[in-house]
Amino acid sequence: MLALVPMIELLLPEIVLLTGATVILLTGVSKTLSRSATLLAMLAIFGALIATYRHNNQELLATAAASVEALNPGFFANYVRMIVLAVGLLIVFANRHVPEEGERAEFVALTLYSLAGVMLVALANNLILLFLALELVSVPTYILIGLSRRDIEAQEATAKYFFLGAFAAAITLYGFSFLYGATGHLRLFGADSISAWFIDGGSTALANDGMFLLGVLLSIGGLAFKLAAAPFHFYVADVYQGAAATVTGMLGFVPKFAGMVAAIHIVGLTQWNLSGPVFWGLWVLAAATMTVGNTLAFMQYNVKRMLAYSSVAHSGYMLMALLIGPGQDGSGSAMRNGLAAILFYMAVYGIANLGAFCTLAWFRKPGRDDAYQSAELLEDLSGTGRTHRWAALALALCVLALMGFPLTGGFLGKLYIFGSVFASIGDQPQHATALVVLVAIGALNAAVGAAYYLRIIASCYWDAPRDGRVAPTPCSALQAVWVVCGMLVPVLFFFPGTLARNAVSAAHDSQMKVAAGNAELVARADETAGAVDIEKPTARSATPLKSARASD
Amino acid sequence: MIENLVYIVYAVTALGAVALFVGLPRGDKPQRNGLLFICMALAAGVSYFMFDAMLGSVGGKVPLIVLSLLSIGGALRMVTHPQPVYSALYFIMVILATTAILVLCGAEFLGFALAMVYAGAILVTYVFVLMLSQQSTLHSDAFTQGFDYDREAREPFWAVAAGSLLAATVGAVIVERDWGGIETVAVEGGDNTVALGRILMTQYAISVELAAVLLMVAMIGAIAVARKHIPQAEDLTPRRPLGAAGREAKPY
Amino acid sequence: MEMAAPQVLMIVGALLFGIGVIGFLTRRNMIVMFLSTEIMFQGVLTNLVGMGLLRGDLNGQALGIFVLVIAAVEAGLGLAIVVMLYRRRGTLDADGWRTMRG
Amino acid sequence: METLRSTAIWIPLLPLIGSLLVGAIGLRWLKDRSHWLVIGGVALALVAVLSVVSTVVGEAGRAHNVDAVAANEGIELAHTSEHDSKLSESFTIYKWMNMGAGSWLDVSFRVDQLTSVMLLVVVPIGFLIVCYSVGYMRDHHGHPERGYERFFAFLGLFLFSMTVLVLAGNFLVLFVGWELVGLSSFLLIGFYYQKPEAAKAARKAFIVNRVGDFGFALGIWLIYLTFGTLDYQTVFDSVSLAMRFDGDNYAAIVPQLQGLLGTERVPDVTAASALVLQVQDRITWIALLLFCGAMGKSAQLPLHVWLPDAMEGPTPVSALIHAATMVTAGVYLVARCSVIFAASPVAMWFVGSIGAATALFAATIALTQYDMKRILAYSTLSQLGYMFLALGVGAFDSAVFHLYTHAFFKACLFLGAGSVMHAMDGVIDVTKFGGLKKDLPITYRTFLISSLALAGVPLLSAFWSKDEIIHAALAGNMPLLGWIGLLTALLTAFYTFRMVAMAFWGPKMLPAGVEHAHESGRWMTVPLMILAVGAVFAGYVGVHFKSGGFLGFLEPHGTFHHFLEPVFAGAKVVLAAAPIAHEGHALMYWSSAIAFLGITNAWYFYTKRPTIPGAIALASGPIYPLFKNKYYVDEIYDAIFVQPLRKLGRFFFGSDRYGINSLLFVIGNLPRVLGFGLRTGQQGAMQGYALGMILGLVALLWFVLQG
Repeated sequence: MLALVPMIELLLPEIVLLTGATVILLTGVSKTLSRSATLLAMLAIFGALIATYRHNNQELLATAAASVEALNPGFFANYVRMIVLAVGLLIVFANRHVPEEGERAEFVALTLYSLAGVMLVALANNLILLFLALELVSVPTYILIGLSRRDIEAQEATAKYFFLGAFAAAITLYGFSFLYGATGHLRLFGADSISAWFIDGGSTALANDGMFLLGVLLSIGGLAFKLAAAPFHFYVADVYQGAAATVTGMLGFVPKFAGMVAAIHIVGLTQWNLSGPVFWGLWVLAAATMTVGNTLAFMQYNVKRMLAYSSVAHSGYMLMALLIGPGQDGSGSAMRNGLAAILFYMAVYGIANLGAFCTLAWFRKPGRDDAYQSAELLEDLSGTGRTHRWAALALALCVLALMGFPLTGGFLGKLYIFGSVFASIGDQPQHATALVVLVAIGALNAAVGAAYYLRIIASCYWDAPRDGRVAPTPCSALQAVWVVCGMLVPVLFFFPGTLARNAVSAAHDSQMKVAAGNAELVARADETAGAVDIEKPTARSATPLKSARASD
Repeated sequence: MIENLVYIVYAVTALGAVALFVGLPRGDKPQRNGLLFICMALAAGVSYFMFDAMLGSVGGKVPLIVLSLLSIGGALRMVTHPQPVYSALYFIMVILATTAILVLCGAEFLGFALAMVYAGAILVTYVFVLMLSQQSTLHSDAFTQGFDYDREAREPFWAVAAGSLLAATVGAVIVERDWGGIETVAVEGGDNTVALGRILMTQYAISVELAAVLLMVAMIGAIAVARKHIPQAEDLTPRRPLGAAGREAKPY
Repeated sequence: MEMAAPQVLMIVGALLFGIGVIGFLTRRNMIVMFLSTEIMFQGVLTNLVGMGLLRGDLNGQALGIFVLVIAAVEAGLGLAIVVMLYRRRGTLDADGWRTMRG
Repeated sequence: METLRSTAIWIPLLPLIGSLLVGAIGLRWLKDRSHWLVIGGVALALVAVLSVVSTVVGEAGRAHNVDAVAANEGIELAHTSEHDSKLSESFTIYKWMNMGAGSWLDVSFRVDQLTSVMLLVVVPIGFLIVCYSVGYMRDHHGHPERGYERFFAFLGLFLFSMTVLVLAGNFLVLFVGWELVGLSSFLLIGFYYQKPEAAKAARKAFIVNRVGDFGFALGIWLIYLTFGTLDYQTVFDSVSLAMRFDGDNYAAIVPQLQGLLGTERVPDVTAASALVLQVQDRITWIALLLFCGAMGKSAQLPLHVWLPDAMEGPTPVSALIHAATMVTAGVYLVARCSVIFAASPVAMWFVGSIGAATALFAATIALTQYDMKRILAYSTLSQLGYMFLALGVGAFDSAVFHLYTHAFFKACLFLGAGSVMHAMDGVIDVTKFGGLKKDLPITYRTFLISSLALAGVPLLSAFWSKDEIIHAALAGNMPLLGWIGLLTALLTAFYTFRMVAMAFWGPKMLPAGVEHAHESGRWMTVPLMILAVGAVFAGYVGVHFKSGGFLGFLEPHGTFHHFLEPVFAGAKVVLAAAPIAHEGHALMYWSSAIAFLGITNAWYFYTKRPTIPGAIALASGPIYPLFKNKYYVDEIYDAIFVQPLRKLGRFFFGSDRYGINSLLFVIGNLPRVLGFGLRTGQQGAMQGYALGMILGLVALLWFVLQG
């Protein structure tokens, strides 16, 4: 039956956020009320944060989760919620100046809907909810692009993003239908689920069952659109260029995070047993994504497009760690656990990316009819190191973080990603060569990346300032956001402890979810076999993953 | 039977691909109707044979096969018809055929919902927009001359190749899969609509709620987008030359 | 029904999906492109019902309902966007929207 | 310990805060008041240092008492470093990075006796020099120079970096501090970046240090590979355990070995021996690689070329960084890792030889230079050589003692030179002026006192420390090093007083354009006087008073050495060396005589008979130009490395211009080539993009499903 109370309990942060968004929509009826939209959004986000904090209570989760099968609560979801809400707060502030007077309520509310979507993606434990949550992420973003600017480029961006998004959604859905068809389940983890089916069918099932593989690949393909990964990356630069810069900062983070989380779910269905074809599929995807992103960014003269293609490259790096999954021991540090590396990287990337776009938005081109036309070309930035030294410093810090330079959090992110791939070389001797080649490709790409990122810094600091090129946008909220981002970037280098620890426990938690399903399955198999053994379940609950593997 | 089916699937997709390629609108060039007709007939024949082989000794299989052919044929015609309004009509044909198939297979609720949502609501809107857009033939800009775009397919070869390869790959996987021991089971719970309602309101209750949120978001979005003040016909010629955005200067 | 009917539905679904893809890629009228994505969704729907038939449960049909919902959502929003684009350019040609590239 | 921890954190933090504030608001609001923030920060840090040091002294005394009680009661303690385990513990400031299951790389500090000594050198001298800079960085009318606030921000940054280096509790933090001092040194040498020589010198220092740091980083990496940790005490304990291992004490040591060598099972004797042998092999490499870093930072022989050029920076910088503090970081490193070095005879021999060679080599060059700052720079090289010599013969405490005394008189000398330079309007060549004794009385007196100290005149600070080093070398197994030390002492006295004679004695002479010389202001003279007092009395902490004849009532190896004893106890155990007997009063007479000989000779040559040096230079044939041109090291580098590379490059460029060159062009432009290719896919049409998506997807499906 419908377990209403635990459901509300588990979904409280999302409910708070969605309620807040709806209230903000209602304030749109009056002009005076709609001025408070940002404030209300802040309240909603803080409310959701508090509700999330309550969720760190494991007992509460365990009792509630037992009765709601559709949800997948735990540290993983909480980590995603925390990061999304924290960056979301920055996004709301950064976009304060973007909407026109009459559209503010809709704009802010849609932003909140999108954030709630990401949180639901992390929570979803069946394909239906996962897909709806993914749509909840992307549908508001289509509209936000259209609302953010009035000129023809924004509309072109809307058109491209929307049509291609619908197209990719159909592909994802087709993949989901095959996942269902091949396994007979819609549930992701736990008993009677796709991952349990995978264990039940043995690890050889992946190689043999083309339909399951088809499901995984089509789903990943569709999600690659959200990730902006290799064959689905085409739209990125055009859409990023067309949207207002701060909305672009959001586009670089929110859909990508949702896609990444969903990809972790989907690839997790294979129990991270990537011995077979999925390994090669992801390998090619990661290598191609990095290379395509970096080489295309290398060619750009427009900073927005450059950062857009660089975000493709970042997806490539993260896919590299996705290939590793939780690593052999499934715990330990972000240096061994690919998932933890991804989760850490995503947070740092989100902040650095948002900061970079916010400084771009702050450097407004004067003399354009569109009030919110941000600096775009490299030459717009020339000499800003001297004329707007703090904003240029924030931009430089964020760009250095994207580059992965030491003294910025981005360095640790790259270190974790590459470290986890290195660590798994020893664990997967059959793929050692492939992984070494992948790391080499990654290193070359990082070098290419450094070349074009440095061009941004060079034009800030080495070129002479030009008259009348840029003027600061009169928005203190936007300024506050880039100040915060610029400060967070080095802070995350010096104090990565909390974030990294949470990322590790989140990754561990998502791993335990898989393992718990396995343990349940094994226990049930024992039950049916009539084997009553008291020792076995305790041993399994200690190291459920290994025992599940051993039982294959 | 099974091993031959793969090749039959390939043959059907290949024939369908040729038919599509030939049938797609080519601007002022004359359409090769003869070839199109032959391919369509062949494809229909082979698919009939294929479906027949798949269904084996099932009784009353003819309506299912005919409806399937109708829906596929309708889809083909929808894609190839040079006039959008006719495309919309063929789309209705696909919807109705699919509805009939679904009802035939026991998914009554889904079938009727499909007919209502698509044929009843969405399509009316489409046609409305189409009519709206076709009334004014005055607009014309640097990119398009009138409505040529309906009569000229884009990249027909590569598109047909990609689409048919995708369909062939998927079809091959479907046909080749060893369904080992899983039997077709009649859906339990008696009445389809009641059973579906129950599962939606219990197991997928959160999803239903979320769908409601999603519909509201779409509605709000549609209103906001439609309300947005946009300078009309502000500049029909682009502000910058084509491709300028990425190439205004050398990257170095 | 016996075992083979699901396969028919899946094949029909695959063909519909492929045709939808081709339509999306070739037709330059944005409305027709949209109809093509709807055809793709039809393919998914048919596929799902076939799978559900095979599995003998209603999960497939449940997902199908939500496919319909998503289709409706995207249709509603898409039409609004198409109207907006049409107001700007006076044409439904998708190829008209290609000022940004490179 | 908790108070120690909470106080120690503020020592680097306060100068950093001052520096950051100056950097943030200096240019706009503080302007010529910028120094106050940094002075305030450093002064507070000084208070913190004093508090920390007094805690350490108390703690050490307590440990000593415990030791004494234990000795009285006949309890045997395993080895000395365990007595004060509290002081040798590192405390974690925060966990920095997760390095594998359950292990973290921490940012940790360690405050022990050695750290206290280094802090007592760095922070007080830093404070005095910051004060001095307030006067120095202005013209005669009191207007600050361009970049005034930048200078103080950099000084604060340097003090932050140096204290981090000194306080580090593991090799990672040490390395961070190491790189940070390199960075701030680079910024400060290049402070006058408009001057091409300054920019070039900054680059040179940076690049030469990179060479050393590369070895250093490799050494740290090797430490991590070998011991699985970077924490000082764990590494040192492991080394001393590994060195004490033999078949007999296997049973006693094996439980400890287990944890150290990361073996899961208890190894048998042969396996354990093999492991230990492997570790012992690696220790030599670790020591040599670490010494690479020390050679770069402390400008030892092959890597010394950057230090004389670094004198292009402002004089306070030369005094603080390139004489008193940063260049001694190498000495500190070797002293800190004394256990590792003591475990490797090869490394010890190498350190001692390099030190002795540098001492002699630099002193001979100093004989012939005319630029006061350069003479002092070579003198610094030479004194650093002494310190390494001491380290090499195992007299770690003497090396640190010399480091400590040297800081005072060398800083005073540099600041005196700066004062002269300030008065002479930037001219520093001693041939251009002379007889400044009357005009610059305070500068002259302080300079003279420090020169006497440097020359090794009895009862002044360097006398004690230098004498100890020579004594230890003569008593050790490499007596040759001791003789080199004695010879260098003679040269030191000579070149020091050559400089004094030329600058201050004799007839008065001023460079063109300078009307008359002004004594510097209070900001500059007060630090000079304080440092001069230090130059006289600093040595007495290392002296043991007792009754006896002339010089007999004073004996080296005093409080200072007892204080440091626990730090080097581990090394002494590993070296198995008997404590060096300090009974050689005869040596004291000898070295006093040598100092006076050098000083009187210089006085005679350069004030009484100024023609003699020229005659000697002429008579010496090729030797004088050899010294004068710094043994042609720069030229040799140029000839050996730069020119052949250039020629080789020209050769390749000439012959393979169209082969290799175009290949390189293609490789270098690969991203661009690839980019042009991929960019053709970005045609802007959404259906084109969709086509690309589907083609990519189909290719992926085929690749995975068929492959």
